[in-house]
Amino acid sequence: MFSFILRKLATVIPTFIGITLVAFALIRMIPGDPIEVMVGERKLDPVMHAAAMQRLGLDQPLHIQYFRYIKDLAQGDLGISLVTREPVTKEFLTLFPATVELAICALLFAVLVGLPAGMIAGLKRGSVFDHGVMGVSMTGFSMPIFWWGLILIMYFSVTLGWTPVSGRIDIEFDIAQRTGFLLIDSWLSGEEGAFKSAAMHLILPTIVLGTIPLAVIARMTRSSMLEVLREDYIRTARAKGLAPTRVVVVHALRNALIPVITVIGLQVGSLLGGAVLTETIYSWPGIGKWLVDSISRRDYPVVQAGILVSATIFIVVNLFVDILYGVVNPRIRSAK
Amino acid sequence: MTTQVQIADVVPSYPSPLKEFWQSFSHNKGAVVALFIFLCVIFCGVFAGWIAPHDPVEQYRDHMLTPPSWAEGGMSTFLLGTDELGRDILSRLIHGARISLFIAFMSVLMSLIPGMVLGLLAAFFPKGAGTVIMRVMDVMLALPGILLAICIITILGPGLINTMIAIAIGTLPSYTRLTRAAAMAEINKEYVTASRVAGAGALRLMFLTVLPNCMAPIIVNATLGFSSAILETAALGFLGLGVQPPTPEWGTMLSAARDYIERAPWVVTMPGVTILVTVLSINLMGDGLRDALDPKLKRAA
Amino acid sequence: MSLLKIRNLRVEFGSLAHPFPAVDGLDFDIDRGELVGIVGESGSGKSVTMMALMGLIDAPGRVTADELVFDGHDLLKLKPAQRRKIVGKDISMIFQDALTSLNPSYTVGFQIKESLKVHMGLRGAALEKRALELLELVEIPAAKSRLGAYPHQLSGGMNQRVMIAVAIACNPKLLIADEPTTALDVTIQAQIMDLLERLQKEHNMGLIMITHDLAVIAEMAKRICVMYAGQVVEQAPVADLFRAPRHPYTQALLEAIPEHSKGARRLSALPGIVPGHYDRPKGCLLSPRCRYAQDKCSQERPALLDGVRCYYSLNAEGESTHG
Amino acid sequence: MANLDNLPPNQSDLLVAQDLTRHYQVSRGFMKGQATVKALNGVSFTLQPRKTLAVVGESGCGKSTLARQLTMIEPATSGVLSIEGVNVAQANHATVKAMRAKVQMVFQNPYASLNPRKTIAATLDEPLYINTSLSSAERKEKIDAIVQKVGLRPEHVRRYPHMFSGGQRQRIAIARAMILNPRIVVADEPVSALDVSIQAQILNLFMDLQEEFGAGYVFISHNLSVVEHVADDLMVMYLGAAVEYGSKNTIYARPLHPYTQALMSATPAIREEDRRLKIKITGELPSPLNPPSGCAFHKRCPYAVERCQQEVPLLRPIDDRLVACHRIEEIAA
Repeated sequence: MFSFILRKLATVIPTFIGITLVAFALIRMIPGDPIEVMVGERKLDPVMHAAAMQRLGLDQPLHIQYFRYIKDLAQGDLGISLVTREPVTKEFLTLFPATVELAICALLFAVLVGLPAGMIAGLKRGSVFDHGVMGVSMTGFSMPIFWWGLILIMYFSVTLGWTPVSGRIDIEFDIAQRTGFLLIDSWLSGEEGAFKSAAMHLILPTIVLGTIPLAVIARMTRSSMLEVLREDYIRTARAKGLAPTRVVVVHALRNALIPVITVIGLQVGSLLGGAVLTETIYSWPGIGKWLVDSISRRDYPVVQAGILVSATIFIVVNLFVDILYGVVNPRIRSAK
Repeated sequence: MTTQVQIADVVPSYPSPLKEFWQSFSHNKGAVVALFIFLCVIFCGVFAGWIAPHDPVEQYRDHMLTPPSWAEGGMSTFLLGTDELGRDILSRLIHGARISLFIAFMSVLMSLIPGMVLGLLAAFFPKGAGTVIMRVMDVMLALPGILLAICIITILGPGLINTMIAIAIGTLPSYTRLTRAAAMAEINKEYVTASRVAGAGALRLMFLTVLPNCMAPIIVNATLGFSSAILETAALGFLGLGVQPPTPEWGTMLSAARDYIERAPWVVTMPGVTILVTVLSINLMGDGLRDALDPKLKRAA
Repeated sequence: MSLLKIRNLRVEFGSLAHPFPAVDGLDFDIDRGELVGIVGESGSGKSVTMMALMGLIDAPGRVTADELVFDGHDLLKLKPAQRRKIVGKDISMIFQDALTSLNPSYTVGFQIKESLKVHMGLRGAALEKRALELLELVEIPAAKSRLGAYPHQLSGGMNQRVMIAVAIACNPKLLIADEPTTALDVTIQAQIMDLLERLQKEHNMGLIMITHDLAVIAEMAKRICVMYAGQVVEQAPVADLFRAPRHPYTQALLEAIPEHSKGARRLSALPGIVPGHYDRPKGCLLSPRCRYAQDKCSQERPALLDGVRCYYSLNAEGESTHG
Repeated sequence: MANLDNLPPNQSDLLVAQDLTRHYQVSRGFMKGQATVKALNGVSFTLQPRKTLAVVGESGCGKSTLARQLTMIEPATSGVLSIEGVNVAQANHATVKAMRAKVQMVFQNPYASLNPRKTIAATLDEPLYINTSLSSAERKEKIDAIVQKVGLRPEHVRRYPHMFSGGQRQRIAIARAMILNPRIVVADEPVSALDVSIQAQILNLFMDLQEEFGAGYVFISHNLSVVEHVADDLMVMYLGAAVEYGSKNTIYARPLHPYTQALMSATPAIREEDRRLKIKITGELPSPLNPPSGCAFHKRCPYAVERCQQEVPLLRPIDDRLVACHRIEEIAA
């Protein structure tokens, strides 16, 4: 098992190096040099330009610049925002929990609904329930989620007035940041109504962000279930005289979940992408919105950091999923 | 030689592959309906100039935010109402179809072909080129679709062509991986060895022997890629990074409509429903295609 | 009274309007402690028959029979839960491909113990002891350490031994072996055959050996049952059948084996192929391929009379009795 | 009759293999380095026109690797493989290309060996298109001719493989192998996936075509009764090396190597008189990744002594054949 984990870690290293290269190259590939980009429309004196280049180390050969970039990264330095003049890392740390909170809720929603729905649909193939689940998940899968978000706002917030339109919590609450997760912080704060407000703010974004992963997980679980039920070892289990529930729960489910786990891992990518849209619609102060805002402000160090961080999260989560995959699947673990 | 005649006689007749395909495909009723809808969308896109009742960018300043014709205050000239600048929504949607379909088609083509070639190379030369290609794909895959598109648009700037490129690059890894996986599954089959014994060279093996047998999953993936390209185009338009106004693009239309969500819900509803219906019909078609093309599922049926 | 009695078993697939009978009016008996071989080429319905007996045919497949009596119980009349008390305990089955027939996610030990827990109610040390005993019974070396192994860590022969251990865990009265050695190498096949024969004798089990290899049956079984296109075409003691086959199909099958044509350049071949879904003949199912076929054969289907399903069954000299 | 004193090669020999060896490098897992699998470990034999050499053995014996060598899909690690006097063991691309048409192959699984997306005509056309300069009309003529020879009708060539039964597909596969009129046909378990009655049809076809075209066959099989029917010479292999090699009649009359004996006694027979003395061999086939020391068979051999664990036995002549066994004199006596 230990060597299995080591092996997996080793495969991730080149990918990570590739990601740093992309992030590093990003700023340098934008037409014009970074200094021009920073000062924007204003004219710049060539002497000041050269000084600025030197100050930022941009006059060095590319590989030196890259190693410097990696060295800074290793120390947790993601650069300075052009707009706020604050370290990007600091800003990132205040925004990151908001995105994680939303993503976790959305993933939980997707898994808790999608997995059982897909499983039952697979077991009751051809039934009304099966057709219902497949129809709904196909629609969910085809949903433009930015529009879905607007529709939900239109109905639940504007027409019914049940849920707030945007933000993480009503402004009347001033919650001290402890964990960064507002659900927990508001709970800890003891302020009356704070937790409820935070929860209400979460509902719509969770649904919107969770829709596509839910659809994908439901479809995948169903087809995986169908495939496993055709396997020879299911025939063996039935030939042993086991009860149908035992055949499904003990023999089919475990094997059916193996490919679903991979799909859940890959959905983290779609969550990160979806967060950009969801956070924009609901003015959710997370890294997705931060990224989009920074692009329109041409705050390139922030974009660079955002991309690096998103990719890293994706890689780490999928590394974790790979290892989990080995835990549930004995064949993978010992494979060469 | 009596055996010869008898053996020949027991070969049953079969329908042509095309007919067989249509039989399987039309078995899936949803897919047939979806195909019809999709053909309508294509028709609208191709003949937008003739069908659309108005010019998509002309602003009828006297009729800003007119509701759809069936609602109170609606006008029959503006069937689906007008937007905040008084432009006819229906005409914009029809012209938008052309843009969405064009971008989606081009981006699929631009990622499908290189993706197939790279995937085949990776499968046939797993030691050298294959490792490099797959590592690069891993890096690209680590940036989820829309983020990679954002990353590319940051470099290239927004616009129609750049949207196409961004989406194409974003979906390239999926074609590469898929082709590689399919080719790897085929490559050790006896018929490929048979071709090698017959003297087939690497190019012939790759494109004439192996590739046709990998097409089923690739075609299915391409239809899915087509629908997700439409979604992504719209998403980029919505974020203001895609096709720029006043070009009538579905996502851009939604982006502008956000502010009128309370006063004029139709401005939000119409483009969204159009996107949903188009994407849904393509995805349903993809399901039908998979049922018809994937022999594994055929056997199970 | 026989251990298993099947009368007029029919298994249909396909739509109700165009059913395809995979098994078509099959009669079969086996006694306690008897070893019967069933031979037939692919598509002859031999596996489907046994799947029907085990209750493993799912909708849209349909199973009907006048009688399907095992050990005094009419299986088709039992409730599923009652039937499961018999299946896996008193009747058990092993399959061709042992590796895919074992669950890849569980250890060998788990899969053996499962039957013991469900059917025998064994727990704790007794369970552990019996599982180990079973692995030793099927001659798996280093049995103790193998309990914790996964199927993919074992060879094909070892997996088949594990399958056998699972099947005999509850001392079944009837064991069905469906091509148990087809996927194995010759030397391993011989070992597995010996093992099955020994276990059958020691436990006085009924054993139904399904195979397409006539030679395997010739060496093991006392009685043999030849199937063609879903029907039993001939049934006889092994010695009689190989000495003087009475059905033209059996004769053709025996002649097609290279051993029969020793020294000859050409083999005697049965032309054509087994009828499929759409080309089932109206009369005798063999009639299009049969060298003795008469007009009557293509009009009406013969019944199984005195162990042979043929209007003009062959005499001791291997000649047809028509005309 | 097998050419026992292999050196120098006889002029009439179609195919001569001398010490043919193929090793593979296999990764043993993370940070464990590579292992060498000796899939084919010094095999020598000859084949004459119109003769059939049967290669017999169980999984892991190197049969399939041998087929890949003979058909020039892979170069040999070392040794000589000469086809009509041309050594192709490590031949360059041009030589291989020139020799391609002389060796063709029939595969085990007729369901996998035909390209499902190609019509029969396209499948049969490929070898002609690549290896000859015939016009398309001439090629078509050839295709029609061969299709009739293998017992199918010319109009069948427009169909796809899934429209045929297993036996018919194997006929098509044989047609593809024969269409270039090869000097050598390698058949890798060509009937093991077929039913007995179909197997007889296909074996007859093989024999008929050999009579007509005069090709030499290398017939790889694990089924000893099929081999007895088709073979002239016989080579029994175990873990990448020959253990017994000679004419079929000699070996079937009196198998000498303990493994050959074990194989023959493990093969079930219908007739009482064909059932040989049962030699029980225990244990499993060894993994090629981790072969036993000395004689590869010693762990399962009832005659094994200490010497067998240490020394690899060489093939040496005894009783009109070659056998690789230290104790063969005692066993033969």
